[in-house]
Order: sequence, then structure tokens, then C-alpha cells
Amino acid sequence: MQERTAIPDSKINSDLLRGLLGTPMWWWVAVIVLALIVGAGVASVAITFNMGLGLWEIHRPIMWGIMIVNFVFWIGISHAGVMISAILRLSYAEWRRPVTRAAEILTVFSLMIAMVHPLIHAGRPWRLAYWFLPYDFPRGIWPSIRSPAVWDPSAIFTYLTGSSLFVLIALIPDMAVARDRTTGWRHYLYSVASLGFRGTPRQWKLQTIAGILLSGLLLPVFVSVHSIVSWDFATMVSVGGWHATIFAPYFVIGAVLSGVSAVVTVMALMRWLFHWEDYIRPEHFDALGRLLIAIAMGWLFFFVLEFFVAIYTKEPAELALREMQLFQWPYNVLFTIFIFAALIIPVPIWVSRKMRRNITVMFITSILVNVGMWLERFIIIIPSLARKQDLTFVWSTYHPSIFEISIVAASFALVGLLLLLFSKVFPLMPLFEQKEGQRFAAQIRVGRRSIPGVVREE
Amino acid sequence: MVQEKKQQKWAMVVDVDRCIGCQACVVACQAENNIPLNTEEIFNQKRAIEWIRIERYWEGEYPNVKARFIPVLCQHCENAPCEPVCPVYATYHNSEGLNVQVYNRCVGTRFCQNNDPYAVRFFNFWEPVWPATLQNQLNPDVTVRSRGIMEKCTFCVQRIRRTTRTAKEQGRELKDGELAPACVQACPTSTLTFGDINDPKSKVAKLAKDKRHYRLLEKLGTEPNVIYLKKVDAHAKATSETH
Amino acid sequence: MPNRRILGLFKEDEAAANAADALRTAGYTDENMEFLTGSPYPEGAFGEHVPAHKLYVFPLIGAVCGFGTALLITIGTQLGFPLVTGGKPILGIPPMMIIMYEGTMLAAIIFTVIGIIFESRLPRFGVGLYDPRIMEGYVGVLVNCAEERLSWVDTLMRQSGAEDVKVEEPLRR
Amino acid sequence: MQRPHLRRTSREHELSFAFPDTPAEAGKDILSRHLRLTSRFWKAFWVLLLLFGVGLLGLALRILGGFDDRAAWGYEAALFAYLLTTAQSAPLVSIAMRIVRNHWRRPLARLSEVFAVVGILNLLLFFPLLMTLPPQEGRKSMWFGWPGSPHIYDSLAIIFLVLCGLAILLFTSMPDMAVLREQASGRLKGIARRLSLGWVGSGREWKKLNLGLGYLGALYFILLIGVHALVSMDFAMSLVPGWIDSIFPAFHALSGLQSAVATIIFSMFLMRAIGGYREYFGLDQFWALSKLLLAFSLLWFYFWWSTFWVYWYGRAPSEVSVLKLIMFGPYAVPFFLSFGLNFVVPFGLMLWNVARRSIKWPTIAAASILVGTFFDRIRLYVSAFSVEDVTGHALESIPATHFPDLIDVLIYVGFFSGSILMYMVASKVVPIISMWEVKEWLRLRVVRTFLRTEVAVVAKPE
Repeated sequence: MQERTAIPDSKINSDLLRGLLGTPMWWWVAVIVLALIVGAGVASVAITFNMGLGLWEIHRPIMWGIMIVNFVFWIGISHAGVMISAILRLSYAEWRRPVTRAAEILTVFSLMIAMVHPLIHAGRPWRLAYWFLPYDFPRGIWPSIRSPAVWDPSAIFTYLTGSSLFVLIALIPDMAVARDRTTGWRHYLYSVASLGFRGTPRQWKLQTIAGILLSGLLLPVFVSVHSIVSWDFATMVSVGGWHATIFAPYFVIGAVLSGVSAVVTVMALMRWLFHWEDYIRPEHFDALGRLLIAIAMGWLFFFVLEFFVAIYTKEPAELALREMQLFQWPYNVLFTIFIFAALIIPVPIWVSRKMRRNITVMFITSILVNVGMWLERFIIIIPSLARKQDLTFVWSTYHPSIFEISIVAASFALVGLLLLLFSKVFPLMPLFEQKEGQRFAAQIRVGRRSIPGVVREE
Repeated sequence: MVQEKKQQKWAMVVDVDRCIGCQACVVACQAENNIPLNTEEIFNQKRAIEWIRIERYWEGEYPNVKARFIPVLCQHCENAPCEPVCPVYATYHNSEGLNVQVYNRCVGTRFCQNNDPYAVRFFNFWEPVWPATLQNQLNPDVTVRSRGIMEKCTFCVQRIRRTTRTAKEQGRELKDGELAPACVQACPTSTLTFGDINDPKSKVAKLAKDKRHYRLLEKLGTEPNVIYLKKVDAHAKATSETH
Repeated sequence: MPNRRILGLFKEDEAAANAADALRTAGYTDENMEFLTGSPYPEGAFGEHVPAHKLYVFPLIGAVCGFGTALLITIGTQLGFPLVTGGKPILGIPPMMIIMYEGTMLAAIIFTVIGIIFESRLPRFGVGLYDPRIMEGYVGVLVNCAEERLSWVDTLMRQSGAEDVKVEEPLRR
Repeated sequence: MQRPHLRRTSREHELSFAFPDTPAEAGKDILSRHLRLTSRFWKAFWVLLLLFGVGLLGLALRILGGFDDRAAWGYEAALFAYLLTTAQSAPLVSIAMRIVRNHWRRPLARLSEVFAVVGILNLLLFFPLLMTLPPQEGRKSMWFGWPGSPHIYDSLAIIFLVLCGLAILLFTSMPDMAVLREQASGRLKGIARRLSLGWVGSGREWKKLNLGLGYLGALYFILLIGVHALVSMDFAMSLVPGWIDSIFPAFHALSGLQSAVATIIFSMFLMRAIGGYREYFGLDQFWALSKLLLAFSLLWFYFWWSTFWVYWYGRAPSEVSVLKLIMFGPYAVPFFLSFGLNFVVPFGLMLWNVARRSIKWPTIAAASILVGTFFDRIRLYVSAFSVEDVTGHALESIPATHFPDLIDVLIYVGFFSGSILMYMVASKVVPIISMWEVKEWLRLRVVRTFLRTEVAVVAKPE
């Protein structure tokens, strides 16, 4: 990319390890505030376990409330990591370098958070072992693999394991740097974490291949995860609004949209909080903005298809459902906010190069998108249950209770908290990627102009 | 279909034409199956548990409006959408065509209720409590369900078991109409008929062939074992919106 | 005769490459010469052979194992307790495919990671002769040479621009 | 500087193409190849012309047969969709790669853009097919009975698509036409003068050209996806009661992308083998495209599975009957063929890097995809057209398999040779290798010494 400034390796190290080696005031403040919110959430979970799900506002036939909405949302966010780092690694995009780690770690944490939701949400959490672990051998009964509720754990477990290992592998060289920079017990800790990495050509070669090979392996998993989550809904023949064949790719691309936006948010925060202006530069936001436009357009295509094919059958239940989504309070308001926040406001802004390079604007739009995408999940999941079938007398509506809301709030706080704690122990930006980027930078002279290029060796 | 011909397959016929909406079946079911009391508060929470319920809707324009009643209970579908989604086999299809619920397996994902088009599965949001005066009225043959699990109509499986056992003890075949779920027994207008639909001579089998017969949400292909008979009047379209 | 390690630290990678050339002409090969860098360099940047590896075998083995296990589990769980649900076949192939897919990928990824660690000869207990400056951008040329040639290599490195040269402690016996 | 370890490094495939290294030589070389006109070309020309005539005759017969019997038109619909899916989608390869600023696309950019001319041919099939559509009342239709629908809007969409493709071809070939204007002789010189639109190559013109190509490309992309959606819904989905499959238009478009890549790979192979441009299509192009091929083959399965899986689990009668109709019933054979050739074969081949980094295997995979897509279109359109009663909630009875008759064969032969003919002629007017893009490429890439190794440096101007 453009305006590349050569930074000596030692400066890169000290800059990017800033989070590990120093603890600014804002860090403590943020951690405490977030911890309080998380605490509130934990408290309401405890109360729910103690007194029963009656505390929530779910009822027949809307048996899944915003807890599941939030589950789907976090699964969506978790698609940021592999999307960014895998796609960009495989396409040798130079501007991936500062982005990858933050994206991957966001994946891991949001996936963990997502995983918790269905467990909290179960009627008898103390019997969850029955759900996805084999039990009761005398009767020889195992989980029913015909159930979407069993595909989910398998997919999420695979994805979580994969992406965590991905992060850890990429961390090894940075751990070596931390090892050489620290002393005392932290030195020992990092020595262990770096597995005695010394930077021989073989180790670097493997490190590079690992990035590409693991990306290639994780990409199909990442597609499968959200597809399988979407099939929780799409395979339900009884819920007209859910039973659409397009759900799998529609959810995946929606997830990518919200995930990449989340990465933009995190990057902006990193740039501001850790003062990494030299590393997270406007052109990175520029590139991400361009990517986001493409994703948003693709998502729009699927969104239109889903909606259109649903109404063009003119089935009464479908029409009733769409009527509810579009025109009935409060869904009409939510729908309007969703479509404006996720599409109509941000995309035209991203079209302008000047706006794409304005970090504040990108920060705000990225948050807007995620507000919109959260509401999208709400709009998909809740009204469809409320207008399940033609049996008008079971139609209903839903508004979340304070307990559900506090748990949702806690989930957001928890991701922030985990990220902050992570930044204390591991560098949020891959050091060696930065150095590599500088080694591999080159210039080509054409006539009077010298054009920035990059060394290519696949 | 899962079971060979000769075996019993329990079914019910609901003659909508006869139903007067007296709710006797609801009360009987409540008493028979230890269903927790549906207080007004629980009703307002839309969490009332009624294994069989009378759905009432108005037909026609004021002044000449007619009240229509349709009893809705678990349809015990052959291809029950609610069964395969359960991760722990808490609900499955047994050899007598019943859609059974195994309470102690249930972990309460509430997936089955989502994929149940008739909304006839019920979740225990609260620990069930009975006033001391009612403690002794509980039916000893029926489990009291704890909080956090799903429950639903069983066609009074406890009665089916008891009657078949006595029949076997007396070494005779089960007679048609000999056994009836509480709701059928309580219905004053004999709207509900229960029996073995695999036995061509049974009342149910005959009624099921009536030209008025239809089943709820047939387009889903769930093949319920509860068959409805249309109202016989000019306003037969009253039920038309349900199929 | 006993061999000892000697590590030359170069600020300029060009200098390191020169030293490597000189050592090669003196008969040292990749077997007893190693380059330590703080970041990836293009392959063969110091004229070293491109290290060969068998990483691609690992995911394949993993995939096979994962697929087999998943197949056993899915078939076993369905036949082990044949309950009819929703009029679906007892042995439903499509649902099995989902689980088997995830199982395959899981094992493939885990094996790949093992492969990466194994192929990059890690974990390595203790870094041996090493210097923190390497991760700060210096290039280290690590030579494993005979006792009496240590001084010769040392001077060679310093001539070709080594900023510092470290020698391994003699192992006492 | 040659060291043993340099034998396998990046250079091998970065520099795998053997054409001259300097822009000037490259331009001269391409020009000389372009102006060469063999007798073999003329032989092929006349044969194809004859066959095309036969095809037109067949079409005439079919039209005389009338439009009321929709089943008879099934194979024409499939053919139309097939041409749309392969030839008319092919320009996307160059367009997309230009948008992401890939360098390896440059030799094959023109190759894919020239396919736009086949679109003209496809219009001949499209308009008769419109006549066969049943009236909208009583059936589900994406137009909700709009006045003039679907005929007007579908026609507009597809005509715009063809025009847009031709416009891209016209503009992107302006600079080369300017060269021909100076260098060529005879009739070609005259054509070039007209087609070069007075191109002189000023800085402003270049700027405008790049910008315009970007916008037109985006427009073509959108139009193509739109046309795929319209065609798949109007000519297949909405004709089958109970076929409510929201991913189907997307699946249709996706297989368009897949076949586009396959088409390009295959024509690259032909260009190497008989086109006389062997040196210009190296491992670069094949390797990069075969990666795309792998991705698209996986996506093909993914999109197909989304339909199959949701229907399999849902089990509503309407869905079961649709599965029977287009997959496992009367059209099971074409379906399984297309499943094997569109997914199993290309996936099995392209999975291996060794195969991806070759000329032979990508070509085989591409060929199998082209055949597979053909059968895919047959199972989708012939089945949809053979449904008698288009009203109702679900498909009552599954129609029997409909086999092609002689007229169908005539039309197929005619239109395939017609497409090849148009492409050949166009490729003799427009240089099939974009001179200006290749030249620009050669300016933007150099091989440098990095310490003791050699690396290729690629410049990416914004």
C-alpha cells in the first residue's frame, strides 16, 4: 500500500508490545466498568437458574427470545477473524498484516460467548451433559445426530478449536520477542509459550505455510458453522418464516458483514488506545471499506431474494409474517432502523474514498452496521415464531425482560473485557507480520514515477 | 409408517360439528394428568398448560356472528416435526403411533415447541405447586413434571397401559371403545372418539373415512393421527383457513 | 574432535550474506550453518537451501482419521438405539454427513498444527546459543565448527561486518 | 548468481510465460500473430456457417410448431440458459479480476471479454421462449401480474446485458484498434479506424478508459446476476407449483460464475493448442484460475446442498415432489451427471496443488464443468417446461421424462457452431490478447536480486 514509512524492528517491537509492558490508567477503568456489567449479567443468570425461565418473557409459541438472537449475532461476529485473515492471506493482500490477529482473537472470544447462550437458555442447565456428551450407557442412548441442536456443538467446537490453534501458532514468533524483552517470571512464561523459537529459515517458512494452510482449512469450517446455525432455523418446516433454502449463505454473508464491521471497530479502538497510528493507517480502513461495500452488496442480494421468494408464493401465513415485520409496532420501527443502519446509511458513506480514510467515520458506521445486523437477527427470528403457521389463535408477540437484556449486555461487556485481558498478555498485532511487510516492500520506477510494489514468492 | 399392520395405532376423531365449547375435556385432562393450576397470572403470561384446549373464533360479521369451537390437542403425527429436532431423544414415535415424551431425558431446549406447528407442546416455566387441599387429588399413575421440561398430551397413555394389561390378564382382546382418554370420557356431546384406527371395524376407523374429514395443516405433510370432521352448515369455510 | 557453536551477529543482512558466502567457500555447508532472523526473509536470501518439509501429509492423515471416527460415531449412535423420529430413516445419511464433515475438518486441523510444530522442530528446550538482538532485527549466523577453527571463523565474521560474535561455553567432560 | 537452490523458486511460475520481456517487442509479437490468417480458419469458417444455417432452420421449424406446447420448447430453454451461463458469464472473469487489480489476468482479459458477442446469438433463442410463458393468473409469478410483465422487463434486462458486454469489448479494445489502424492493411484497417473511435492515447483518455471500464464492469456484473435471477425464476421456478426455493436464483448465478471460469480455462487451452498463442497463457493464469475453480466447485455443492438439505429435512409434500421432479425422478440421470461433473470431478482434481499448478488437469476439470452445467440446465429447464398444470400449491403428478427430438438436435448443433463462429470472427477483428494491458503489465513487474536470491517484484498502482 501507499505511504509506507520504514520503522526499525526494535521500534516495532517496543511499539506493539506497549500493551504488555505498560498498564495505562484507562485500562484499569475499562476493565472495572466492563467487569461490573458482566457481574450484573452473571447475577441474572444465577437468579434465572434459581427461579426458572419464567423470569424471562418467552412464552408459547415464542420459545426462543433474544438469547438466541444474541447467540446468532455472536456467531456472526465470530466470522470476522477467519474471513479477514484467511481470505486476505490466501489472496496475499498486503494490508492484512495489522488486521489479522485482532480479527482472529475476536473470533475466538465471540465464539466462546456465543456458545454460552444456548446453555444458559436450556430449561434444565444442570442436565446439559445429556445434550452433547454420550451418557447412560446401560440404555445406550446417545445424542440424536438428527437434531440441529447436535450439529451446532460439533460445528462450533471444531471452529473454536481450529481458530484458537490458528491464533496460538501465529503467536509463537511474537512470544519469542516477548521472551527476549521481559525478565523474571514473565520471561519464563514467554519462554515456554515461544517453544524455544529462534527464527531459523525453516521455522519462518513453516510459519508462513501454516498461515496459508490453516486458512485454507478453516475457510470451509467457517462457512459450515454459520450454515449449520442457520439450519437450526431453515430446516424447521413448521415455522414458515424460517423454512427458506437461502438461509445458509444468507446468514454467512450477513455474518461476514457484521464481523468485518466489528473488526473495523476494534482496529479503530486499537489505533486510538495504543497509539498505533504508524501501523493501523487510513489505507487499511480504506481497503476494509471497499471490502465492506462488496459484502454489503452481496448481502443485499440474498436479503432481497429471501424476502421476495417468501412473498411471491402468496401463502397467507407468509404474508401475515411479512406484514408484521414491516408494519406492526414495534417491528416496523426495528425494521426501519435495521435497514437504515445496516445498509442505507453506511454504504453510500463508504463509497467516498475520503470518508473511508476518516477513522472516526469508519468507527461510527461499523458500529451502525452491527446495530442493524443485530436487529436483523431479531426481525428474522422473533416474528417468524409469532406468525408460525395459519393457526391464527396461536399468534403472539414478544418483548424481552430485564433479565434477558442484562445477559445480552453482559455478553458485549465480556468480549471487551476478554480482549483487554488478552492485550495484557499477548500482542494484539502480529509483530513479525509488520517486519515481514517492511522486508518485502519494494519500489518500481516507471519513467519518472516510482510505484510501491511487493516482493512475491509463492 | 413405522409399525406393521396388525399392531394397534391409536387415533382420535374430533367432530367439530358437535363441539359446544363446554371445556369439560380441558378440565378432565387437567385432573387426570396432574397439570399445574393455570392461574390468571399464568394465563396472562401466555404460559397456561392445556394439553387439550378449545380454540374459539368468531365467524361472520356483526350482528350475525357465530362462535366456532375447535378442540386442539397433540396431533400425534406420523411425521412429527417436533421429534427429530430433539438432541436427546426426549420425544420419539413409539410403535403404537403415539408421539411420546420422556420427561427425565428432557433438558429443555424448547426446540420441539418451535418446530411444532400446532403449538400443543408446553414448557414448565415454573416449579408446579398445588395448594395443600389438592395435594391428595394428584393422579398416582402420572408423573408430576418438574420445572424446565416440555410436556404434552399423551392420549392418556397410563389408561391405555392399564386397560391393555387388564385385558391381557383376562386373556381377551381389547374391545373397541373400552378405553378412552379423560377428555373423550368427559365429552358430553361425544365430539371426541378414540380408538385403534388399524382395526377397520373400530368406530374411529369408520368415522375417519367420513367425507367431512380433514386434518390440521395438511400442507405440512405431518400426517396427524387426530382427524377432524367439518361442520355441516353453509359456513363450512369456518375451518377452511386451517387447511 | 569436539565441535562448538559460534554465533555472529550482523546489523546489515548484506554483511551476513557475505559472511555466509565466505564460510561456504571455506567448505561450511548448511548442515553446520544456520541463520537466525527476526522476521521472514525470501527463501534462500542467504544462499541457504530451501528447507524441505512434509507438512502436507499431516492434514491428509488427520482427515482420514477424523472421517473414520465420525463415521463410526454417527452410525453407532443411530443403530445403537433405533428410535423413530419424525418418520425419518433410522440411518439418515444427510445428517451424518454434517457431523462427519465437522469431524474430518477438526482432525485435519489438529493434525496440521501438530505437523507445523513438528516440522519446525519445536518445541525446543532452551534456545541454545542465541542473542535477544536477533528479534530486534539483527541477523545471526550460527556456525557449528571444530574447536581450533573458532578463532578463524570469529575473525572471518568480524571482517565481513559482524557487530558481535558469541561463542558457546565449552562442554566440560 | 545461478545457485542450485534457485531451481525451484518463485521465478518458475512468476516468469513462466515465455513472451518477449519488453513492452515494445510484446506488442509487435502480438500484432504479427493477430494479422496471420490461415486457410484452416477459412475452412472452419465455412463449415460452421453451414451448420449455423441448419440451426436457424431448426429454430424456424420449432417456431412454426407453435408456442402452445411448452414441453416441446424445454430443450431450447435449456440451451438458452446454457449459453447465458457459459458464454455470457465469461466476461465476468476479466471484469472481476480488473476490479481486484490482479496482474495475471492481463493476457486473458480480452479472451473473456470477446465472449460478449455470443450474447447477440442468444437473443434469437430468448424472444421465442418468451412467447411460451403461460399467463400469470392462478400461478405464482414474481411479477404479480404487472402490465407487460414478464416480456418487456425480461427483454430489456437481457438486451441491456448484451449491449453492456459489447460496450466493454468496444472500449477495452480501443487502444489496440488504434494500433491496428496504423499497422493493419485492407479491410481490417478500415474497421480498426472506425472501432478505435479516434483514440490517441492521451493521459486523460487512459484515465477515462480505466474509470469507464470499472463502472461498466460493475454494471455488467449487476446486470448478469439480475438476468440470471429473472431467467431462473421466470423460466424455471415459477413454472413448477410448490417450487419455493429462494436460493435457486443464487445457485443459477453461481453456476454461471463457475462455468465462466471453466469457459476461460478451456478457451485458454484451445488458444495454446490451436489458437497460436501458446506462449501467452502460462502457469500463472492456469494456477490462479484453478484456485477459483476449486472454490466455485465447493460453492456449487454448498448451494445445491442448501436446497436439498432444507427440503429433505422439511418433508412437506410440495418439497418432496420438487425433489422428485428435478433431482431423483424422471431427470435423475442428468442430475447425477451434473453433480458428478460439476462437483465431484473438479473438486477431486483441483484439491491437489500439483494438479492446480498444471495445464492439463485444470483443462480437464473445466471441460467436465462445461459438460456438467449442460446437463444441469437440462434437468432444470426441461423438467420445468414439461409441467402441465402450473397452478396450485404443490405439484400433483410428476411428468414423465421429455426426450429431445430431431429439431432440438438441429438447433443444438446450429447454435453451438454459431457461437464458435461468432467468436472466431470477432477474435480476428479484435486482437485476442489485449496488447495495452500486457504492455502495462511488463512495465509493472521486474525480477530483482534480493541478497542471494531472485524475487519478482509486482507494483500495485492505486
